[in-house]
Amino acid sequence: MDTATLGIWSAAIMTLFLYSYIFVDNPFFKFAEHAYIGVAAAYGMVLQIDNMIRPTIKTKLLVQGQWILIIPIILGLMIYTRYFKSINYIARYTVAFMVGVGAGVVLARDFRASFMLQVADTMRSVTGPGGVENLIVMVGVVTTLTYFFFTLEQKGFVGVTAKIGRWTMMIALGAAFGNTVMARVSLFLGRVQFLLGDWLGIL
Amino acid sequence: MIAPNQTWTLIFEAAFSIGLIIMITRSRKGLKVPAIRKVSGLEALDEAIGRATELGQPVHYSPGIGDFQNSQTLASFAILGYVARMCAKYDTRLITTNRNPVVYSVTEEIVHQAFVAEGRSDSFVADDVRFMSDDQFAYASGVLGIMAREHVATNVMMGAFWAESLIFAEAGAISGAIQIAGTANTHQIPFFVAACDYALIGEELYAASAYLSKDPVLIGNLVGQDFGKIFGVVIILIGTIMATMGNNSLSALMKK
Amino acid sequence: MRKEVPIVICAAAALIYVLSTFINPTTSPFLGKLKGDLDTWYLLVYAVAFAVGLINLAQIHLRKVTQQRQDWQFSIVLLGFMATTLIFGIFTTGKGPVTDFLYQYFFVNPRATMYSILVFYISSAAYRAFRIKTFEASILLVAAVIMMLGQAPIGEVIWSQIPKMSAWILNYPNAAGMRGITIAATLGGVATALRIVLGIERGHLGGGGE
Amino acid sequence: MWQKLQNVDRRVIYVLMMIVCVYALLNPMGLPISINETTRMAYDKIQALQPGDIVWLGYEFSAGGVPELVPAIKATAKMAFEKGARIVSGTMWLEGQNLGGAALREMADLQGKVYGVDYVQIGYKPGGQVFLERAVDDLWDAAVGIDENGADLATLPLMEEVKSMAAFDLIFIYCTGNPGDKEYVKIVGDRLNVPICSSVVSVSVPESMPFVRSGQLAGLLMGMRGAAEFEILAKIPGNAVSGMDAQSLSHVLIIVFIIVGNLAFLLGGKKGGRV
Repeated sequence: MDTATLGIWSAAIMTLFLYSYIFVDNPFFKFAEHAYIGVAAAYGMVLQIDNMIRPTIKTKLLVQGQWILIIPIILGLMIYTRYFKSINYIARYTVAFMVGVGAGVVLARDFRASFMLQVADTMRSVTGPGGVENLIVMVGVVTTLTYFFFTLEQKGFVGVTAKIGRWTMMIALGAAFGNTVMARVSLFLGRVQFLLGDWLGIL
Repeated sequence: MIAPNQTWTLIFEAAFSIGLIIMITRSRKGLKVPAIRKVSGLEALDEAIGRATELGQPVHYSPGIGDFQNSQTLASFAILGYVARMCAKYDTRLITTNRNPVVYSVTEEIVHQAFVAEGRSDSFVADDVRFMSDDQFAYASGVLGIMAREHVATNVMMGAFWAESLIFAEAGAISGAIQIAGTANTHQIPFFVAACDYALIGEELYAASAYLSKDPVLIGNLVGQDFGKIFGVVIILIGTIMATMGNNSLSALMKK
Repeated sequence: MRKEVPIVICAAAALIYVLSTFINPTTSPFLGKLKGDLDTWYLLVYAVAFAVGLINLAQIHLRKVTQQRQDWQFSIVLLGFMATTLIFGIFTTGKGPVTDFLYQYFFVNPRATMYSILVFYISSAAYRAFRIKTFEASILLVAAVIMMLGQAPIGEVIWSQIPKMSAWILNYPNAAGMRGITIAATLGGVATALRIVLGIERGHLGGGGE
Repeated sequence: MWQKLQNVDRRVIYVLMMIVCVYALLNPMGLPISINETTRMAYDKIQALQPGDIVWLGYEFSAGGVPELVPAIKATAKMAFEKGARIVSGTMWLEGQNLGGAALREMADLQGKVYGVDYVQIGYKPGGQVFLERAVDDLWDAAVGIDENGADLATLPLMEEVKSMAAFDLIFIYCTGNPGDKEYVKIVGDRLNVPICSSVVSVSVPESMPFVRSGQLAGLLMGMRGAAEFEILAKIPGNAVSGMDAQSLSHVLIIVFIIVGNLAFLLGGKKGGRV
């Protein structure tokens, strides 16, 4: 048996083991689950080493002499102080840096893409070709926003608007659900084609 | 001076931020804060944890699979803090699973501190805060295992979820857990709505910290968010009227 | 000190990021470069800190084995696969024959399989959840059914207008609802990030709020 | 009886689902598939190719996209080769080359096309958007001078004509997410006057549609359905076409579940189930 055949057999068996969970949790699933997590967790680490750590040390530090990168390396290493009780507070510096950049990214990026552009694109003429659709989108957006008022009582006008907003959201959510079915069936068909085609050679 | 295409974003975002800060300082001074409307998913949280306590079975918490650059992950930490304190108070086991190793180190700290704060640091079990794998579906397979084997009574999922949302939620539903989930990832909301007992939709996730803590400062913040939405509604209406009259300048301005 | 330093680090990182986004790089090339640097730093810190997760996973399963807790045999499986992938991966990089084999057949394939399990869960969720209990639930159901019919060729066979209806729903009411949710959530997200930068919310540092 | 039906064991549903999908794949019924307008637009772009024109194929997807996108790659490659066009491919996604490359090779072999002369695969190049930005000006530099097997681009005659993305007469990409068509439209479309067609997984359709309406995408294949339409147009009915029958049956099956569930709910005392 060559490696490719061995591989396809392993993959097929893993596939069947994993599917067995949908009937009941069982030792076969447990095996596949543990094997998969083991490989995935370690492979994630290998990718970090290959793509970030090795090139940084080999090229950026030793060849290009970007010694400033020592700072993030130390910042990253600080997280391991969590295993030493007396200095474990230092691990928070790593977290603080990552949360800081994260919050910065949210503040710098999200507002334009998901507020400004979305609001701007809602402002369209409600007459002429496509006018009715533009009106529907506009009303849908405005009423949905009303649903999210937290400190206004949802009574009277606000209440009615919020209710329409909820209906709009229900259409949106239902449509998104229905639209996803096809993609999920496609994934399964891909697996069936693997099992029946690549493995058993029936297809 | 200002980067191209960012001028108006900066003006609008700065105005919104200043509004938020004003509301925070107002509520700090002790000015009256309004009541917040009911969010049934959050209201059910205590009861759901209580159920786990009664049954003597664990609560599972997932902060989603986003990293720190996703505001939903940041919002999830406050909810985890609350859930962990409740669990510590009632001596209920809490299993927290993670996909991102650094997020894992944060959630472990949060849960640990919550147990300390409730004077139960001895019942904190380090093995119950777990990193699974940074691969989305390896993480999902691990959660499937936990749902089936640990007899999870209450499943709380708050944060940024992608395709694994329904895997978690169905596995939870099958194992009979009471489930409360929240995400702002629009494509996944329908699955939480369909498969969970309570679902927080979009911004409700971000309102959770104010709602759970009843902290006037955070509620003040929420008022600021409401002003932001009112502003959004008003400007959409104005822009639409202008566009209908053939003037697209407001829309063009915001895209700039 | 222990409390303040992290808050300062956090606020400084956020501030630099925000400034470098909004200030024109031609005005301040230094800031422009700093942003790129910060992106790299973030990835590098993450890469270096990554092993925290692996250590946790190994600890849990080692303890399971040594204490012979339930299912400890499977922990050996996990540790074995993890160690093999890691050792070969480090010495031969991710492209070595052993790592590549594990990657192709014990990672890519199980991944696709776990992903595809959704086909079953989406069916059972639809069966259980789509009941015409309330008006809202009925809207949800009708939209979903029209969508499903419109996607597959069978919809056209039933009635030629169904694909058009589903496309219309997807492009307008669906777009409107999703956009409303997105706009509101963005405000919530920005407010959350702002609270963190201002040090009002410090859940991530292990403490509660103020 | 209705009471029971309200809470059918989920495993019954799973088994039926499996049976339906496998059955449909093994016994294609050949339900008619009409050609969508956006698919037709993409098809027209390929038909407009002249002998000697050069097409870029971007495999911007991960394993989850295979069933919906690989059939489209095959159909595109077949039609483009038949028009006498030449193809250069590449990807910003780690797994992209592994998943998409074989499809192009298969179609090239079928028509006796020669590697290096009629087609080149430059393979996976890291950097995401940054790669794309660089490739618009200098593809050689962006590809660090080598193809997927590490061969020097200078040894491949076709690459003599392809110094940058401006050399292409058509860009066809296959996407599961970011970076994907959004980035191509933003980076390549803004700067070069090359038609871009995209084939996306069905979940991404709502995000890609606006680009079609604004004219930034010259054609769009929507999910497995779009791929099936393309297979029909290319006259190589394959996995996507046979998948469509399975799609139809499985969709109907789910709708039947919903109907049964509701009948049971209405007739059986309105218990069970939840919203």
